[in-house]
Amino acid sequence: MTALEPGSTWVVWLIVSPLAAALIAFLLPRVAAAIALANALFMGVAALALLDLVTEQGPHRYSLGGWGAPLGIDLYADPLSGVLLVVAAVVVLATLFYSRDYLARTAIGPLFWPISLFLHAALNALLLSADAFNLYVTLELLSLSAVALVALADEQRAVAAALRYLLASIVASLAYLLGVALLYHTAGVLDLAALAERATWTPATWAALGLMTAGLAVKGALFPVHFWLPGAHSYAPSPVSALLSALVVKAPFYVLLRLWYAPFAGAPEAVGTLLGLLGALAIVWGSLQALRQARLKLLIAYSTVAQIGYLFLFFPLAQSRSALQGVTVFILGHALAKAAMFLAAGNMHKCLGHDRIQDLHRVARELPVTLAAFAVGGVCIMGLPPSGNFIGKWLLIEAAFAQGEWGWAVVVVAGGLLSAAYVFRVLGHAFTVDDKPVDASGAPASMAWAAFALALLALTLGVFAAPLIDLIGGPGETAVAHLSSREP
Amino acid sequence: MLYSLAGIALFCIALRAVILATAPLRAILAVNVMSSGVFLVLVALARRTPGLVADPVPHAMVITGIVVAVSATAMAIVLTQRLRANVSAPTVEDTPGAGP
Amino acid sequence: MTNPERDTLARLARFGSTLAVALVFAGLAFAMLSLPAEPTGLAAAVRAELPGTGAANPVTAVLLNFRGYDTLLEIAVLLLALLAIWTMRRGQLRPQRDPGDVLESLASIQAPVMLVVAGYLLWAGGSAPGGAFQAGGILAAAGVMLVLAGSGWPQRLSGWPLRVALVLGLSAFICVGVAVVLGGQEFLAYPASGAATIILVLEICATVSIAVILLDMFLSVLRGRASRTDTTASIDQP
Amino acid sequence: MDVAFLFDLLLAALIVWLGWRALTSESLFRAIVLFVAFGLAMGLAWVRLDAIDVALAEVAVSAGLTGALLLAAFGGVQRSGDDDDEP
Repeated sequence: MTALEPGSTWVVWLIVSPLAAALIAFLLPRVAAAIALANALFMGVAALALLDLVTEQGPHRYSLGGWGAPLGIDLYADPLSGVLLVVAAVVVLATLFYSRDYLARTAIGPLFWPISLFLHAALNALLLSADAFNLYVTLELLSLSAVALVALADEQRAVAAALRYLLASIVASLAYLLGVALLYHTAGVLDLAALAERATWTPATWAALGLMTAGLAVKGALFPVHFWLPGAHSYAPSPVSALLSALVVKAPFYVLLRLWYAPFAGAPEAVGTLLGLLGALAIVWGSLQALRQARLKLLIAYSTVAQIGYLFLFFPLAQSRSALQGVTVFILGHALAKAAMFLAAGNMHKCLGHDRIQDLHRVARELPVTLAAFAVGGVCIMGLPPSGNFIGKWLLIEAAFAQGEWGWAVVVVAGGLLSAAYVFRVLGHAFTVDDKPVDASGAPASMAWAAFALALLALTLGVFAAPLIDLIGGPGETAVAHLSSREP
Repeated sequence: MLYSLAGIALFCIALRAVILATAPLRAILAVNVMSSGVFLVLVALARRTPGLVADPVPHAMVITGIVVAVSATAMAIVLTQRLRANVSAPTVEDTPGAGP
Repeated sequence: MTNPERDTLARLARFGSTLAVALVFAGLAFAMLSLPAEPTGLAAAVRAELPGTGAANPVTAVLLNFRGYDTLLEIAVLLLALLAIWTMRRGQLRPQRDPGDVLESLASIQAPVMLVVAGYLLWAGGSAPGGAFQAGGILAAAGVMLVLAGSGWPQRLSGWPLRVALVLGLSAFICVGVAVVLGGQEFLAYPASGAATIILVLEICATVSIAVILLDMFLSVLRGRASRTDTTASIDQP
Repeated sequence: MDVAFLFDLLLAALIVWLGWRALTSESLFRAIVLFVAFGLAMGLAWVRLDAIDVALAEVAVSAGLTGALLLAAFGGVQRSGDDDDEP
């Protein structure tokens, strides 16, 4: 066995540390919150170190058990997984910081901490996995921890939403697993890169493409199979909504992206176009539904349905490099902005006792920082500069023009206008002056500032975007460049 | 090959059942049958040609899958019980997903 | 909506879903029948590397060594599911109704037999079929039998002993993995000389955790049954 | 057609039939019992496929424990009596 380069064990710590922290947080409930926060900080450091490593040395493989693919399981890190690990750590850190004060105002017990740590472990493991079956296990760990967190809001509709989410996600996982079975019996391996080398376009590969794409579309809430998302994301406790909308729902898309570059590279254009069309419909449908909602958290949840649509515009535009760059920056921007909006909404809910949009009158006076966080997050969702979402959309439009398919560019712009409509609808109510007696019970500053910090990061993401974009499209992405050049 | 065909038959029957199910326990039964179907495909395809030796990798994947399935089943059952136990909670104020 | 309309809709849904799954079945069957006849897979590779794994049973070698990382995550899934169930658990566990002499005497004979079988499976798992999951499953089933027969002792497992038993499997995996990394090898890469011992220790720890987690899931469902009040429930939206 | 093939054919048909019955049976209790029987038949199929490890896991965990969980949950359903009225 070869000696390891120094520093290359970061991939291991990114997975083991949250798991170990979950065990400690379970055994010692008193220090659970501290353990979880310490772990989130460490995850930020480890993710940055890993990103630095893959930027310097290129994509990085790690053979668990020392066997190496295809017999063993490999972990794989490149700039794409690196930046997503960083943003996951940032969102989790802010959300858990917020949760300390949030949970004190609810009946939710200390088991929140180990479960959220399992969720973080699942997310990191998924982002680093290079093995089709291992991805199935990480998807299950992720879904089950997400469902568990939704069910923490112990009311009828949250429990019903959690059950619906669980059943949808089991069925989706099984479709994915059946696809894995077909791929394994076609190519005889499970490692994604090895699959890419050996897979040929037989009917079994076609069936696997259909099954796995369908399963991941359900898990990733692509229109029209997003039915489980609005309930699960809006009735969950607010920090959970933030984690789910910002991070968890992106994970299936990430898996699909990886498959698109590995075993399914060279899938016919029609499949990409279909996914893009569903994405476009998601943007329109989700935005229109968001406009109709009476409750703030449901509005934000439908906004997520719409924003997921943008991610799937990647598939028809996959030929040009700026599509991958655009969609990556978009994921980062949406993760930060959407987490900020859900945390802000949770703050309003806790202070006002409700989240009815038309009764948000006093928010501007009572909760200025919270409202600022929501407004800045909303501006990012609209895609105004200098937000990351703006850069992401810009790159997607660029990709559309590069391929001469300006129709997708129209969708991107129209979606921005629709999102402006629903964000301003909320802000309009929030800035209304009202003479009702002022309720003195403010939110703790920690909750407002956690949301605001995320919103500020989302807004200024565009400023840091240039080096980020170079990372994703640059020489570091050799594997992607290599695999995507394998056209039939 | 017989068993893999039986596997996809189970997958399809259970898929239909889970789409049409209204009672949670029925849906839970259906996803369990569905997972059995997938497992059957996973193992049986390794023996699609007579005389092949058993491949231990799908066996291990199925054992992993069985444990994941029982975890999810237990969670779903307890969620169902919570759903039945909560009566005081608010009801249909604004149902998500109910389109115009 | 009036009833006839509803019936028509239900019939349409039935017909549509039947048609859709029939198409899915046809597609999948065609895909499967068109698979190449020659063997694919990792069976040969597993056989070639088997001597260095510390397990003579290839399935155990895959579960605990080649793909031990999957197994680690899978035990995490089990534990997570139990924690999720704990957050939803209400009510007290009531003693079971009088089980009757037959069940009681059956359980008193069967439980020790199952214990022996589980021990054998665990021990034999290295070389013959069996291992942690099978042994854990059978132990949990023995516990279920005892509970149903009215024995109280499975329920007496609580507090710290319970928590330690629950985390034993996952902690053992993590400790072994980290120890190896600190020794300069890849995560979960066991030294060939000690592999058999390491696998046995991991299997014992995993068996305990799996058995206790599965049993506690069952007890939680029994408890949920006791605390229930009547209401109709549906996974459909109202 | 040899005996082994005939046996496999019958067993595969039995599995599909039991799965079908478990999902369409009107009584939920019968559906669960059929599901347990289905699990046992699956165990036999694993033996025929030379997957003894899987057979043991299936019988202990899938048929045994999942069946026990479902039956325990059924005990709760039965008292509210709202689960038995669909075809």
